[in-house]
Amino acid sequence: MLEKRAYDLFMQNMIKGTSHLALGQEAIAAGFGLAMQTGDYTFCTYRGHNHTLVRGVSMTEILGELMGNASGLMRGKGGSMHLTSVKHNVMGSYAIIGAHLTIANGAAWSAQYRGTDQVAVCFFGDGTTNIGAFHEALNFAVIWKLPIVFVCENNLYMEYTSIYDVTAVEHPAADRASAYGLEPVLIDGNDVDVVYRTAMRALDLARKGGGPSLIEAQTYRHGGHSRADPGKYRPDEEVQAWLAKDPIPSYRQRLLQLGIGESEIKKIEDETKAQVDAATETARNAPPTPLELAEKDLWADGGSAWRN
Amino acid sequence: MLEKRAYDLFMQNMIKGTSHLALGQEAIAAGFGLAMQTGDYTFCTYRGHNHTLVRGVSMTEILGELMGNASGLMRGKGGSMHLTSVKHNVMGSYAIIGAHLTIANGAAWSAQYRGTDQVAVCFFGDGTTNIGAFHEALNFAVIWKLPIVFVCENNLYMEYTSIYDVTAVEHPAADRASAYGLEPVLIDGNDVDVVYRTAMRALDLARKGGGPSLIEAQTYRHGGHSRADPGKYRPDEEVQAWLAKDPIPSYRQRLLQLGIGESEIKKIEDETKAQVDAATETARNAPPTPLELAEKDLWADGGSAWRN
Amino acid sequence: MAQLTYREAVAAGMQQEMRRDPNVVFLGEDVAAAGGVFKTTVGLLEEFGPKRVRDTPISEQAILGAAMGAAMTGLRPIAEIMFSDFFAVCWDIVANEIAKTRYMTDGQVTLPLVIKSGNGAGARFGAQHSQAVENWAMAVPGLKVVAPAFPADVKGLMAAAIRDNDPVLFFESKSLYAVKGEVPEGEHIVPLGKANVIRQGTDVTIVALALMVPRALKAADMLKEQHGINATVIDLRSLVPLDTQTILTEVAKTGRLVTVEENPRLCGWGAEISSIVSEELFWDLDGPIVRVTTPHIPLSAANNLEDMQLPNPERIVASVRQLCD
Amino acid sequence: MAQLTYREAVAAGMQQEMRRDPNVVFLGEDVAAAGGVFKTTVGLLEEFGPKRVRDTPISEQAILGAAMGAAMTGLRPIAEIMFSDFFAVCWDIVANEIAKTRYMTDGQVTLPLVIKSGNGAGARFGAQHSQAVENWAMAVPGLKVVAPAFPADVKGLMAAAIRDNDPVLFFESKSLYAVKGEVPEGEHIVPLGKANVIRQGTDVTIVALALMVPRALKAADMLKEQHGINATVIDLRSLVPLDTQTILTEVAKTGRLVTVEENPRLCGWGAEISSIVSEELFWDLDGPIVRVTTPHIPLSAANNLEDMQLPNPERIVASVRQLCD
Ligand SMILES: Cc1ncc(C[n+]2csc(CCOP(=O)(O)OP(=O)(O)O)c2C)c(N)n1
Ligand SMILES: Cc1ncc(C[n+]2csc(CCOP(=O)(O)OP(=O)(O)O)c2C)c(N)n1
Ligand SMILES: [Mg+2]
Ligand SMILES: [Mg+2]
Repeated sequence: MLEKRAYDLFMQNMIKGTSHLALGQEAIAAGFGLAMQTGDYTFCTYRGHNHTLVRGVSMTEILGELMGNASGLMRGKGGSMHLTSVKHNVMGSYAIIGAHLTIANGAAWSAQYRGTDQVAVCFFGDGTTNIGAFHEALNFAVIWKLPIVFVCENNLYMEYTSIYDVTAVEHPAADRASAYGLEPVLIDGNDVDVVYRTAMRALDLARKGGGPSLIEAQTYRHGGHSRADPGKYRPDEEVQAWLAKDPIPSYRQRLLQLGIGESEIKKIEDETKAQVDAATETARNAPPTPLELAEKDLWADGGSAWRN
Repeated sequence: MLEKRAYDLFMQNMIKGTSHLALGQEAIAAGFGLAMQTGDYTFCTYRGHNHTLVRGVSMTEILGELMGNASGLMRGKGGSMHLTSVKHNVMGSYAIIGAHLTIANGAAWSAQYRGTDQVAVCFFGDGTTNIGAFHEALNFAVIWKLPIVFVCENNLYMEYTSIYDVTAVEHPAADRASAYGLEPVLIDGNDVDVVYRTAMRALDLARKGGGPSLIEAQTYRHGGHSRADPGKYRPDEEVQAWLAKDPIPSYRQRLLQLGIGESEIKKIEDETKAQVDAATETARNAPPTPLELAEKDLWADGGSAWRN
Repeated sequence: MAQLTYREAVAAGMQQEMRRDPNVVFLGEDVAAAGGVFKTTVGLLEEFGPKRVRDTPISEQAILGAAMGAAMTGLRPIAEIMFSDFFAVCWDIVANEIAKTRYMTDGQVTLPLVIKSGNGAGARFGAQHSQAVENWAMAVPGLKVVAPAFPADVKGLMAAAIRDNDPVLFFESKSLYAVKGEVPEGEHIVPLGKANVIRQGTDVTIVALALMVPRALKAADMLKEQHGINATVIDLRSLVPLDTQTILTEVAKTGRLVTVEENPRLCGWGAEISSIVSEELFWDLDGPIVRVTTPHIPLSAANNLEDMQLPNPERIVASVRQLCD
Repeated sequence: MAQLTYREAVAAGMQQEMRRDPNVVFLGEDVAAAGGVFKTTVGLLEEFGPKRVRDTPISEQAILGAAMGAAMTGLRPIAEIMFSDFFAVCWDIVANEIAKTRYMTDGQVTLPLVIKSGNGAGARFGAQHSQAVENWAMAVPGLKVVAPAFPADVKGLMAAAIRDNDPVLFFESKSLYAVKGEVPEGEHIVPLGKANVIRQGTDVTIVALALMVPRALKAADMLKEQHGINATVIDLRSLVPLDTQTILTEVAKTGRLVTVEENPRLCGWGAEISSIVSEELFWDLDGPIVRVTTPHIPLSAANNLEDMQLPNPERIVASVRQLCD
């Protein structure tokens, strides 16, 4: 199990090439990925590559989608911000701030209605706590007692603006829990073990009919907001301090302390690297998306006709 | 001053005829109306007849707008839900839940920017606390430290649904104040003196640069939500209990206790009734809105042309 | 056949499908205990219980988000947006999420859901509670758009919308709620995307939707009686899918087209149809295509102003006469 | 004249007006310290200070509400909605509040405000970050709508929009941000509502907007060189007010009209113009009016799909040739 966790972590570190990376935030995806059951639903954001990967989606499909070719999860029709794999219950990555919190409620409602023990887990950023949909979704989930876990990955910034400059409270999610009758949960999002234990508790509560949780996991993105952003607006000391808390080397350290041999870890790292290389190669060599796909699958009949 | 207050109260009780009445909620408008200064801005809802009246708008213009004729405040172009009188700083009555909280922020921002000591006061209902715009507006007001007072008139119901059934906390506004770093303020909205004192404090704070307040005033609407609604979904005992707390007779009682003579009160009542009768008569006999107005004043040039 | 009001037909269509499929659920503001502020869903809570018929807070984004997420995961939700003007507070969920998700996911996600809403003018509610916004929906790829004019179509199209595997926006004409009509009693389905030629003429084709249909019919009667002009009247019923075949066939016969829209002038569905016909039937037209619309201004609350703003039979007659002269 | 990029011209227009009028203020997400995610407002914070140029939370409704309230009470705010797709999360403030309030209040309220937004496709951002939504705005009475294609017009129309006493939605074409052009250096104003005939031809009139303008020009060159067809090209610049005079005058000369829209097909501005021309110039047309649009589907992220979906010079050429044959 520990190995699996480390494995997840490492894999995530390896996604390269584009868009909204979550380098530095891997522990949250890893901890939750491990805690979630197969039937649970993932809803995440454009910064959702990790969350998609930990549910079992192949690296090739993820990279293929980032590259926008036929090997992609959605064969390039969605793009990096919309990774979705229904067969893994990754019900989507959403690019308009806030919307997916309300949509995740719907999946949780459906699970509740159908009487399954599925839980919906919904990841979002600190900046998202200031948009209206956040508020509506939280209130709604609580009054319907939905099996859902809201996870705020507080990486201290919206795009280029510090969350402190635009938020009326210090902890954008935790300090608002009480507005929905929820307990505040504030955790170290860089400690995969802490994340895992917190996730287990919240999932368990939801599964047993205890309703929603709102978790604020403190973390940091090592890079800029997106490919276009060098992240220069952040003070150097801040960046350095957080780099020192990088979850991946820390967890490597912990594994060593726990007696997992250097060679074993090295082996996983090498295997992962090899997998990433292979996936990159496969995705890179995939054919372009067939042009006819542009007109396909707007409707459930497979087509896109708006007239007869 | 007391007389003026009583006067306001009575006047409000007299508006008859249509739409979203605030019978039972008069103390809030009266208390605030008295506490506000001439330059302060009022933003209210479709249930805003009282709030409009207390700022000095004439009864004829209000009734005329409800009737939709040339004597109306907006000569029938807006209707009962949109009473606006810029010259009284009644910056509008808004009919889409939540929007005006964000707009009121803008007026407060403008006052702050222009360096006046104006305050914006924004009235809304309990049901409004569950829509996204509420959340965005509160957070925004706090981080910009705007001179604004948000007043939630908690009358226990949205349209036909109890606020308790749809809200994650007991006090829909007060229990959420902390989510914006604000103090919870929960008051008896049927006691005009309490309202007045609370209003004075909040206005004063805002005027001095201390930023926003969020006040929850507990009250009840005696009738249904709108003309179409007999209000049958409410338990009889509840209605009776609140009728017993009607702010108007209670305040009459208090005035008597304070030594204001019955005859003096009676005089005000009679005068008010006479005024209402006169205004009703005037409004009723006003000519219809000229048809050419339909094509006027979409644009600042007075016209509505979209093409040359 | 039963005589039902338009509003009763809404409930009848929902009831028919809720009986048939336990995965059909319904949510909205004041829809359950109160039966809807327009009383279109009276009796559903009583029959189907509080698990399937649910009141919500005033949280339109949460309502439609819940409908979407439920539709993605096996349910067939119906959501109510009380007045269609309120689509503006949740347009993101409609236009960016519901409309695009199937396409963006390469068909992985199916969204069998219906959003019903009270639409349009005539009740003196003023500019924020009277809009006809079916053209907003038509402008967004990925939404089916329905707007019936008659109780029978209300029931049948509602049922078809619920059975459809795509998101359908179902616009109910507020001003027609009280209108009665014959409605088939047993299972009744009216397929989406079929326009209805409700009057066959020879001189001009009038295309109308929802509240404009009875007005177009009235105008056709007046044209016949007073001016000897024989009009075909098409009730579009669906904007997406759009039954261009029926439109093109009928216009080809009469050589003249007048569209009658309730929405404000610019970028209405009438413009779309005008452009289709002018592109595809150019050589068959005997005269310009004329659009009758609400002018491009918000709606007033005052009776006389609102009445003047909306297209009415007189204005339709005048437009047709000008065209046919 | 200076050589400026389209994005620099945005800042230049704002700067010109902010220097002139201290009541012009600016707010939006990441617009101040960062100079905007598209770098269209670099330098404004430095010049005008944090009281006039303000970063906001991710709260689009609060942003536009603040702009509206400020405009009602004496300021002239400019608000940024980062990607125009996000209008969907604040459409209520735009369509129900800003657009209607002057009218509903019988002219009591004046709303001199500008909402600027990055609009349109071509950057592989996918369906939720690539929409051209100027037709959404055009469909709502009470909004002026501007979408420039050239840096000089960006500066001049931005200035005019800020001086205008009505709400103006200012659509910036994301795919044009890097394009350079000559921009007048001193005070520069381009009036709203004036289309620009940027190429005069004899055979066909092509009407285009924003990103479609350079493509229409390219098509016109190809038509001339390869097929001897001489096209007039009109850059609309404003959708509201719409310069129908220029359109009608030019189409009357050529007898043929092709519109080129970036928005998805249904209910685009092209349909509106088609309907106007087919109604008012019916007897002058030598052939059907043809619309070139993005098909009525969401935009894909993959390069090859997105490129195919958007109208390009080749498709414009093909449409014109078919029409002129
Ligand atoms: C409604 C909306 N507004 C603005 C944006 C642009 N935007 C994309 S990501 C982002 C920052 C989000 O910050 P946060 O929620 O903290 O997530 P993070 O990117 O830090 O993971 C913004 C403003 C958007 N996508 N949607
Ligand atoms: C966005 C939106 N959703 C729904 C409505 C319909 N509506 C009008 S009033 C109302 C109830 C509002 O309740 P509350 O805020 O408590 O105010 P009250 O009417 O009790 O004064 C509702 C749901 C609306 N106007 N706007
Ligand atoms: Mg963040
Ligand atoms: Mg209430």
